[in-house]
Amino acid sequence: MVWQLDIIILTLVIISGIAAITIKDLLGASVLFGAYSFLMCLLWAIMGAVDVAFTEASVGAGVSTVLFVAAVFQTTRRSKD
Amino acid sequence: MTHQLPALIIIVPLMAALLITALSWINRKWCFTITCATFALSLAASVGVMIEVLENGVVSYRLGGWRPPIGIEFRIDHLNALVLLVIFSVALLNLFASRIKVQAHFPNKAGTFYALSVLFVTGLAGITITGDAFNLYVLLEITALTGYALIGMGQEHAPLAGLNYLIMGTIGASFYLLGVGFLYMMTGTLNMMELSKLLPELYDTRVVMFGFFLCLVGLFIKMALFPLHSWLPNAYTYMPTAASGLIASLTTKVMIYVMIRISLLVFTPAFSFGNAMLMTVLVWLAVIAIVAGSILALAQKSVTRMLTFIIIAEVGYMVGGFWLGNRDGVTGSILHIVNDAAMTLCLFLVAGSFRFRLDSDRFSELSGSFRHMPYTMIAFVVGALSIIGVPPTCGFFSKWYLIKGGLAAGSYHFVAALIFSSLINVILFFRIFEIGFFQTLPHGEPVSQAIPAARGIREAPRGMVISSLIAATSLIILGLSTNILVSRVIRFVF
Amino acid sequence: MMNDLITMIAAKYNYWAFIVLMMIGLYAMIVKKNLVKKIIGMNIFQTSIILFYISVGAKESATIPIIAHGHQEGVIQATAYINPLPHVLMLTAIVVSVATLGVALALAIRVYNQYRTLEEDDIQSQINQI
Amino acid sequence: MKTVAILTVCLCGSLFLFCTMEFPNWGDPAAPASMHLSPYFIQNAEKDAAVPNIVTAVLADYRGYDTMFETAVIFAAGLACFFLLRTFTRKRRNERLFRHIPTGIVLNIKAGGKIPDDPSKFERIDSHWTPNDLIIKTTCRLIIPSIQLFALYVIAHGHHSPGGGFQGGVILGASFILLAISTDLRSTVRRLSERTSAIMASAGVLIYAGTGLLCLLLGSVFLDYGALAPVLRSGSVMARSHGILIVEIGVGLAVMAVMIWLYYNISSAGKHDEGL
Repeated sequence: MVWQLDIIILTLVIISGIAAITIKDLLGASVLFGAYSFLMCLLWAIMGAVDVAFTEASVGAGVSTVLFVAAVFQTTRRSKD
Repeated sequence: MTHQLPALIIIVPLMAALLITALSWINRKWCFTITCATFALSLAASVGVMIEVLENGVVSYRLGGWRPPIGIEFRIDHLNALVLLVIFSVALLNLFASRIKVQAHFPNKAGTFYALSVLFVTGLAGITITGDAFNLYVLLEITALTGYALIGMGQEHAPLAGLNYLIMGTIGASFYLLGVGFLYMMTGTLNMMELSKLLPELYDTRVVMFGFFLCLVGLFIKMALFPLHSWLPNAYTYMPTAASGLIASLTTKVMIYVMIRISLLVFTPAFSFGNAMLMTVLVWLAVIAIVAGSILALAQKSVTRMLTFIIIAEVGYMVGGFWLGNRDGVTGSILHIVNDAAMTLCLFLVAGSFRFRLDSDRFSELSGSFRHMPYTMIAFVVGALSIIGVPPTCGFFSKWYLIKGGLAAGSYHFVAALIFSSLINVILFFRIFEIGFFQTLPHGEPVSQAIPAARGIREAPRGMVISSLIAATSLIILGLSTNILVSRVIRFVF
Repeated sequence: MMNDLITMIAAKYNYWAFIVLMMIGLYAMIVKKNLVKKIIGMNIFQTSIILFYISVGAKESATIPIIAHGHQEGVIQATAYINPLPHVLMLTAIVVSVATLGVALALAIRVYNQYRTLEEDDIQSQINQI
Repeated sequence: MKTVAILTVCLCGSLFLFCTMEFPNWGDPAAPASMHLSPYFIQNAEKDAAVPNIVTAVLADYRGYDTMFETAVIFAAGLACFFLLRTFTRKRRNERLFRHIPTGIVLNIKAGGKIPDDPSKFERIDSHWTPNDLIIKTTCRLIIPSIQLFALYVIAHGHHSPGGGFQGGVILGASFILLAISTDLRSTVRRLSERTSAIMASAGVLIYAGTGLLCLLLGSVFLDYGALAPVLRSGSVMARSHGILIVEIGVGLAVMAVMIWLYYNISSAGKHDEGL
């Protein structure tokens, strides 16, 4: 386990998490959330939780993002905050 | 076969939920019958388990054949068996009352409704009997998810209320999960019995203390203790009447049961009741909950909404009674779980009948209801008397124990709050009685043309009336059998 | 002194990241008025808990919890493999979070169909107007 | 309000921070979590169930009851979405859109107009802009079968490598979602109807719970796959291994069906028309 890599990914995770909740466009927020999930999945792969990483890659970065995008298409992209 | 009973309690409803879903796409007729049979079977199984527990003490069932800390076990003691009985009886009664309402409100989705409510009950029963802290979380989420769906299909602002409940509920469940994680980190096990053996050495560490605290906060959110109650009134007001008896009377009670179980079984009473400051704070919180719930109930203008605030006050009763930390308080609290489930069921069934016949349950609409819906109103009166705490209804006896406990612990503020809320309840319900009994002549019209009759108000359908009357009778029976309950069952809890 | 600090940071930074993520999630759930933002916050909150559990299960100089082939004869050293239990628990937690997400989005779509907006304060003002 | 919320969040965070000081060190092999229960799993998973992937063994066998309810949770989510969103009443519109498949030209037929009578050349669509991109369609047509094959591999090979019923099921479901995105929802629903997916979802969980029940009926306790040995004609260890495979297939089926069901309902808000 390389701690430098770990810290870089942790920072990226936090940045994408903050970005996902601050961006005004909901479609962008969903996509950023997908990126967040994928970075999270990398983090777990680094920590040796391969099964969890696999699940997160397919569920968090895959299906969740699709569901988010689908819901945003059914509602609205605009957001005041 | 008797040793398989605990498993049957869970398997039967789970399989039934799946069957109902599949059948709702093939042949809808059977859904109701299967639901009925399921609840009856599970009720029978839980009666069997209760008898077993009364005879032989704690029943343990190893799932998958693994010994407890490795696998998951069911662990059923007196308290669990009691709560199980309550869950399935309430579910069965509510089912009879809800048949017509389901047909009226969800003509295309009746099967789905039954499947969701069976899953909801499965989750509650699973929470009750599991002996594994993490498994409890999974079942908590099953209950929660099906609950959100049932609430979200209600009228008016139900979707928004459901979404708010979902967000608050997820925070609560996640806090519980985090608390379990803290305990797991310090001990390495998830089994409740083993946790209670390993934890005493670690009681003075911050992490265990904080883990306990997190579990409690999570459960407080789920049970809507006063400052964290904001999701409850809207969710319970707008939810479909077909599900209200089930959700309103069971969710908060089972959460209080979980709190009792975590505090007494995972942690020892010596730890939970050893921290005087924690107990004082929690009793004060309960007092605030009782007072605030009662006062807010006064401000409401419809029966269901008033009942939701009464539920908040009742949660205060149970939490406060438990954290008094003496035998009478805990007994009163557990007795009140049973009694309050029955009372809430009775009153919500009646409110459901009002809404079914009058399309609304605002106080002003209820004028003349005693004349036109006599049997429903009998049930309503009995339920109201029980909430107020008039003997021989069961509400009196649990309040009696709570007050005795409060006096023994020297928590006079708690006793004062109990009496205050009883008085408020008198005002609340007699206001409705007055409207229902005397106001048959609005605007001075002759009796024959009084508004309710002109609107064609008549007694609610048979299923609803019978189940509310059974619920009302159970209040008196529970009251008269308090002694048996306390001496045969609750005595063993604490 | 300096060394102590570095070892402490090395031993705890994962837990700190978990706290930061949890705070982000909680903040989004409490403060944000947009319902989809709240749901995103809820998911971040849940993943932060998963991060916590996985960090609890981590073990230095150990490999992933799949028994290497050819290991069958010898004794399996528990220290050689990462603790699998938190992974199992978190698989369940991920499933629960996607299930919650589905229901939450369904409710959000219903809310939008009813009020034509996803902002909580706009909805509140609509409710108050009636 | 905002400041109060920020203060609460910060208070919560600092409480946690205060607690982390007493946490066992990260990655410490002697931490209680690694010392107490997990050595048993690591040392015995292969002996007990002949499954080298310890996570699979714990998931489907030692804590199989948890996983059964995990599948039930996902099933409940599908059911809940259907219950909340599905609308059966269609809005009557006085215009209908048909696309001429070979050319991609959209015909807008007003009320009373003649509907094109050759169904092989025309397809019904719901909005003027319904995606019909040849490149995307062809690519997805090529990719989807390989995705599905990979998903089946993931389900079947969960004993030896990361993966298992849940991951494989999600990937299978994702392949159908990809089909729905690349063409449109209507044609996907024609291939895999809602009824099929609902029945498949309950059948998946039923396989899991039914396996458990079978063990109970064969004289052991619920979910004790060892009891399946006489039925599967193998030793009790191999019976556990096969039992795990059976329940993983159930999980995969249920999860796939629910993912598709969720997507159908969310992407069309319960109307099941053109979708995304």
